[in-house]
Amino acid sequence: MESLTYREALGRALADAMREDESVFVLGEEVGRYGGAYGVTKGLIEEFGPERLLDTPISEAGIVGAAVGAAMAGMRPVAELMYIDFIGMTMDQLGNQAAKIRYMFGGQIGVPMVLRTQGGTGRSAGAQHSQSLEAYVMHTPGLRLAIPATVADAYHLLRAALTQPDPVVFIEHKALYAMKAEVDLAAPVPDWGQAALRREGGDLVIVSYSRQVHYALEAAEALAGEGIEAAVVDLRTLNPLDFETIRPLVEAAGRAMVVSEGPMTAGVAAELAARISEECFDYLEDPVVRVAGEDIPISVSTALETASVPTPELIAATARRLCR
Amino acid sequence: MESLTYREALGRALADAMREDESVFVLGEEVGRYGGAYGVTKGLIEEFGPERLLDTPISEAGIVGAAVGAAMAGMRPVAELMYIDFIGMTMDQLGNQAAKIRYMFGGQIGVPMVLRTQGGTGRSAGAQHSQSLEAYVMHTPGLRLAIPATVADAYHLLRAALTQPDPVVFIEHKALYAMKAEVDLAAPVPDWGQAALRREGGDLVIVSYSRQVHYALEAAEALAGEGIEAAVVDLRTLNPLDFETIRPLVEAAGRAMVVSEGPMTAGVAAELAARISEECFDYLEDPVVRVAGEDIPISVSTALETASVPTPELIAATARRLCR
Amino acid sequence: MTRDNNGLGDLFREMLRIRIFEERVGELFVRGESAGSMLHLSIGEESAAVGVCSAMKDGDTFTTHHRGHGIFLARGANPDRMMAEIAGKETGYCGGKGGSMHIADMGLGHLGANAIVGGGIPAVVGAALAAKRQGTGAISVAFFGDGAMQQGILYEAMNMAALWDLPAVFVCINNQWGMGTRIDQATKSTDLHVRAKAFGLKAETVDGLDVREVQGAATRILDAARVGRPGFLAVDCYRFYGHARKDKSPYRDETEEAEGRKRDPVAFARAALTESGKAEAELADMEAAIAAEMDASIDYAIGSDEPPLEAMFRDVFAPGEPEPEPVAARLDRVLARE
Amino acid sequence: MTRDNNGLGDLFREMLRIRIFEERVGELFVRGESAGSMLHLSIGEESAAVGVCSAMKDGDTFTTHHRGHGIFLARGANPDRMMAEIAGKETGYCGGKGGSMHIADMGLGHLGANAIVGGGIPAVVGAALAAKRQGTGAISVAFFGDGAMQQGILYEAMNMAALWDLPAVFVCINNQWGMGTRIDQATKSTDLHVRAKAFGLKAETVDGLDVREVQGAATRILDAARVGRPGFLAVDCYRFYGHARKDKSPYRDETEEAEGRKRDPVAFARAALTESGKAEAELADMEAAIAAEMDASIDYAIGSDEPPLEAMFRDVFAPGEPEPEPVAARLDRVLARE
Ligand SMILES: Cc1ncc(C[n+]2csc(CCOP(=O)(O)OP(=O)(O)O)c2C)c(N)n1
Ligand SMILES: Cc1ncc(C[n+]2csc(CCOP(=O)(O)OP(=O)(O)O)c2C)c(N)n1
Ligand SMILES: [Mg+2]
Ligand SMILES: [Mg+2]
Repeated sequence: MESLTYREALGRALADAMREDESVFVLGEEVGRYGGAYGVTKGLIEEFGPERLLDTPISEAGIVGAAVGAAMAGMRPVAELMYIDFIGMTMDQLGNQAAKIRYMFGGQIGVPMVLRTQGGTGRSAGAQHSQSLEAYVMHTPGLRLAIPATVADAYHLLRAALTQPDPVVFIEHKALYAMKAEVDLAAPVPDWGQAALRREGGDLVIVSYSRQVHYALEAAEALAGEGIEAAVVDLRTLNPLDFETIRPLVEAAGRAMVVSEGPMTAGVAAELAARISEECFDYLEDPVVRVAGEDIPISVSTALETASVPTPELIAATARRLCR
Repeated sequence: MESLTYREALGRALADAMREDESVFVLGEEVGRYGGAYGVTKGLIEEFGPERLLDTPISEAGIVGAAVGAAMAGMRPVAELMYIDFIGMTMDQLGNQAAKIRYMFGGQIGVPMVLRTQGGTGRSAGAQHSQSLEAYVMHTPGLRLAIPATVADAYHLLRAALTQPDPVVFIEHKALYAMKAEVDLAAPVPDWGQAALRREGGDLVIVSYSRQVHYALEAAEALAGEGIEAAVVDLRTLNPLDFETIRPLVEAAGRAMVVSEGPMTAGVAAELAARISEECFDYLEDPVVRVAGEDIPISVSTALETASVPTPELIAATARRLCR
Repeated sequence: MTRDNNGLGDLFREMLRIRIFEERVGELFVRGESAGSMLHLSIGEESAAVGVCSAMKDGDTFTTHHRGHGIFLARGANPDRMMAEIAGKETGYCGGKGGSMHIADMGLGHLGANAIVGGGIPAVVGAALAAKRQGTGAISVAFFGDGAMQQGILYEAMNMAALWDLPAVFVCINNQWGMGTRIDQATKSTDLHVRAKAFGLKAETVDGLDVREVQGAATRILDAARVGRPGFLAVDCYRFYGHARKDKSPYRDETEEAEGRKRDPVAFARAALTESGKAEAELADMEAAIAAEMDASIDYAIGSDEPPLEAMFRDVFAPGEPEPEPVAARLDRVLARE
Repeated sequence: MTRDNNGLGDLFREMLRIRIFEERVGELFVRGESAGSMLHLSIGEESAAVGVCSAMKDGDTFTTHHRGHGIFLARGANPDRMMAEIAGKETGYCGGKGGSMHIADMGLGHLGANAIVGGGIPAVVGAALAAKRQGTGAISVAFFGDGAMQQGILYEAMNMAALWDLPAVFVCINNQWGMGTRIDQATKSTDLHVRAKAFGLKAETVDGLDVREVQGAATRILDAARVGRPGFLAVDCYRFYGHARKDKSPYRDETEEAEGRKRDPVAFARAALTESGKAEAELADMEAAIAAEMDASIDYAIGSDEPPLEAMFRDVFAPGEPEPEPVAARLDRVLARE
């Protein structure tokens, strides 16, 4: 067992992968000398040098495009997008190139790249540095999507992402970097594409991912004191989506809530709610409830920022009303 | 009554708006001398000149950014994105700038621009020229989204879009341009943000938009011959979303199907299905069914292209099984 | 504030206001009263802001980047409302929604600061197009850092400005660093104005040490833009402190930093004024007055309220338009079934 | 096909193959056998394809744009498999999924054509980076049109290539038009290589009339790239016909078009060969042989099958990986409830 932060676990995953596989390299803004805007790659340049921790100009589209080309030419690039909010500049390279190359070219070649980025609220960083844009990625055929909630997953999902034959968007949460946990990096982990049941409970199934898993667990603790037992599923990857873990739980409980920090409309919560509603229809006693981010930009004001996304209190209060 | 194509109705809307409002102008690739890649602006440059039909370089991000600035400075730009597939290059200007400016700046100013574009399959145009990406827009707070299915709406929705105080993405369907209809442009039209009930029917409610409305109507015709009466709702705008038209119909019928050409996962169909499932839960006899585009890129092969998105046959077959 | 910019005294006062304001922003952060820590101080870059803005006129519009406090002040911003915005307060320019990186004021032609490197650049193309069509005689100026020279959108915007002979100007404040990346680590072509020239713009690079030089170059470039010849100006200066408030620039060489800080446009102007006979007492008075003004802005910010929660759903769309439905309202309805 | 490119005869033969292939593509469309009408013929641009490709070596990689048939042929593509792909058939290079605008072949280093103007450009930065790291000695070449000179991504890519001394080359095939927009209607700076120079690349413009000139310039630029000095080459030529198969270029001046078509690199090379003593009969034989080869490619394409429907869900992800679930399968499950 080791005590690591989410940030450290990510850095360790990159280091271990680079040690094992010469073709792995990291590129992005401030990934080298600076050590990453959130410190994930701190210290790596000392061991791996500036070629494998490649500092780039501020050229997001170019960075992703370069990663695509490098991946096609036999490397395993890990491109870093400093904030997922900048994905708008890269969506052509990501959605029209990386995601479609294998298909358009009839399966001749894949694009085994990882795009590491981070999202979410929590730093009063304002409307262009606080978004949760995973739905854009989930909606794009051809992209895998991993989104770790725990320290162990920060490590294991990133290692797994680095073995995928297809492009993986890997979304960290800025509010989790300092989270610390005791982890056994050698312990068996769920397979890539398999959700983790973080808490059992027969009254309600809460399906979530990333930071909201912790909020859901916090809510579930509070609910347990009131006699409501909520299961909490951490999806870990949104593509592939592990519905087979969700199904039996919902069928048994008859109630489900999905929790996502991203804006509600046409987002990940919509997909999960639609999926559960259609697949578990005959077992549902109540509608599947969506607790998600508001359909508004995020304010820099801490008060408004906090109120713009789900909180443990909102999750618990909603669960109470649902299970009443 | 006049007989117009969808293409002509769009051009007419632009011309009428430009005649009435000096601040309206069109900018985009090939909108002037060429008359638009799909001919929508054909002939307009003769009346309005090259300043109001402004041909631009191939600079999608710059075009949208210029429209943002022009809108803030008191103009009403209609920017054209030749294919919605190119939205990936503009998502920063669209999603981080146009969509958020009013909010970030505390309501000081809006961005009254229209981004006209077109999407969808039907021309064997391949993976980067055939997409239905409306979900990206619908998921972005701050953007309005109009998506006309009929010739009359091609005119009226575009006119209405040009009076909105906020950015509107206006998505045409490439397979509808040649569609002709008798229209009375002066007849009363549903308000902006109001859906249209295109067909009544008590057994099933089909909720759709754009070209799929026609497919749904075609399916409904076939079903009627078999004793199944399906209502068909044309949403017209996805933001605002008119749920109040849908609700009573679904409550009465007890069954709903949503039909969208966009990829199923985390798309518009997911939002609609989730919404109906949660809001009409107690009235539903069957799960809300999603008939949507496959989660795959679109092939240039006509056979694969056609099979990648819903067809009238699939809609009808699904309805039959649902209502059996 | 008088907008008489002919004399160095005025230019100096403007620069000093920026310097002291930025110091107070740092203080706001230290006191835990700023909204977050993403505060980018423009200390060392005052001549760029003041020199260029002194060549601007009423009615001109502009966009800025994440390090734009100084530019906005030089265009006449009210420090109270700026500081309140930086604190995320209701009385700020944007009601506390925007913050340091999204300050704007339509009255002063400020079309907005931007947290996206390069994000605010193309808007000036549209604003200049509008000015040209409307015949207002105004120009539109985009301010950005050297880091944005590597963003493709800049070239799309410059190309359009040149193509359409727009009254647009692109001002690159080259403080030599973009976060931990020195300009020569971001590009081989550090002679920045050459790129703009290649796109057909009237382009210069000017040393930011002497604000009068900046004013001169800016006047040449902006005046040309006013008659339809778009321009580009790079102002060479140095980022005195860290990238954002928490950064201590460990990646920078100490001697380089020491040398860089010697290139202080405020100190240079002060020395020039003293040399030309300005009394020390007069300068000290000016400093004291500005310090008092800026201290007051901190008090104003701290004394102001957070925006009310009801403000949250406002301004997504225009007043009176259908608003996004709050999650709580949806939940109320969905959970209302018995 | 011999890859001996020293003599004009070989260069001519390559150009002629492109010319005749493109004519056959037009025929495929007219016969209603192409997949769609988005067919962009490179007639008039043969010297760019052949001249540059003759300076490339085995192992080099490249990306092309929507008008890339000629380039691919010049790099050794099989016309049968190309034509089949253009017809959307299973036997095509991409199994009928890609089509004219998305043809690729890893064996020949073709990292893909692109339907996004500028979309394929930055991939060569990555491919060149890989080649440099792997020490293969290969270069990577991006081919694109003059329209792409106005896409920001080009400048991001060129800047990175220069910064990292990559074996990358950017080739702009300047056929004077981007759809209905003449180059001077898209930019004020029509001297295209100047822009690349401003980013630190070795850059030239060459007239495409004489393929030997193109070959010479390409050799200079590509050889420099091979030793770490990235380059840019603009090849001036003329788009003989419409933008895509259906376009008749009504926006072009007839005299301009007539003049443009006089700048025919195939005719020019033919005349030069004749002048230097090549027998007419020999040339006619060559033409006949190529015509037969290209006719056969049409037959091959038409005789091939459409991809089977099962192919639809393949290749979204790698074989053996979890595939997207077909809508029909989902519906089957959801509707299976009794
Ligand atoms: C599109 C985008 N990429 C990256 C960032 C993160 N970032 C913020 S400021 C900055 C450095 C900018 O350098 P420069 O343009 O020189 O401005 P300076 O900070 O020196 O004023 C970076 C990388 C961002 N905000 N937006
Ligand atoms: C990003 C993008 N914008 C617009 C288009 C539509 N389009 C296809 S080709 C073309 C003109 C391209 O001109 P140029 O680059 O000169 O290439 P050419 O067609 O002359 O070979 C345009 C505008 C596109 N395919 N992709
Ligand atoms: Mg800088
Ligand atoms: Mg061209």
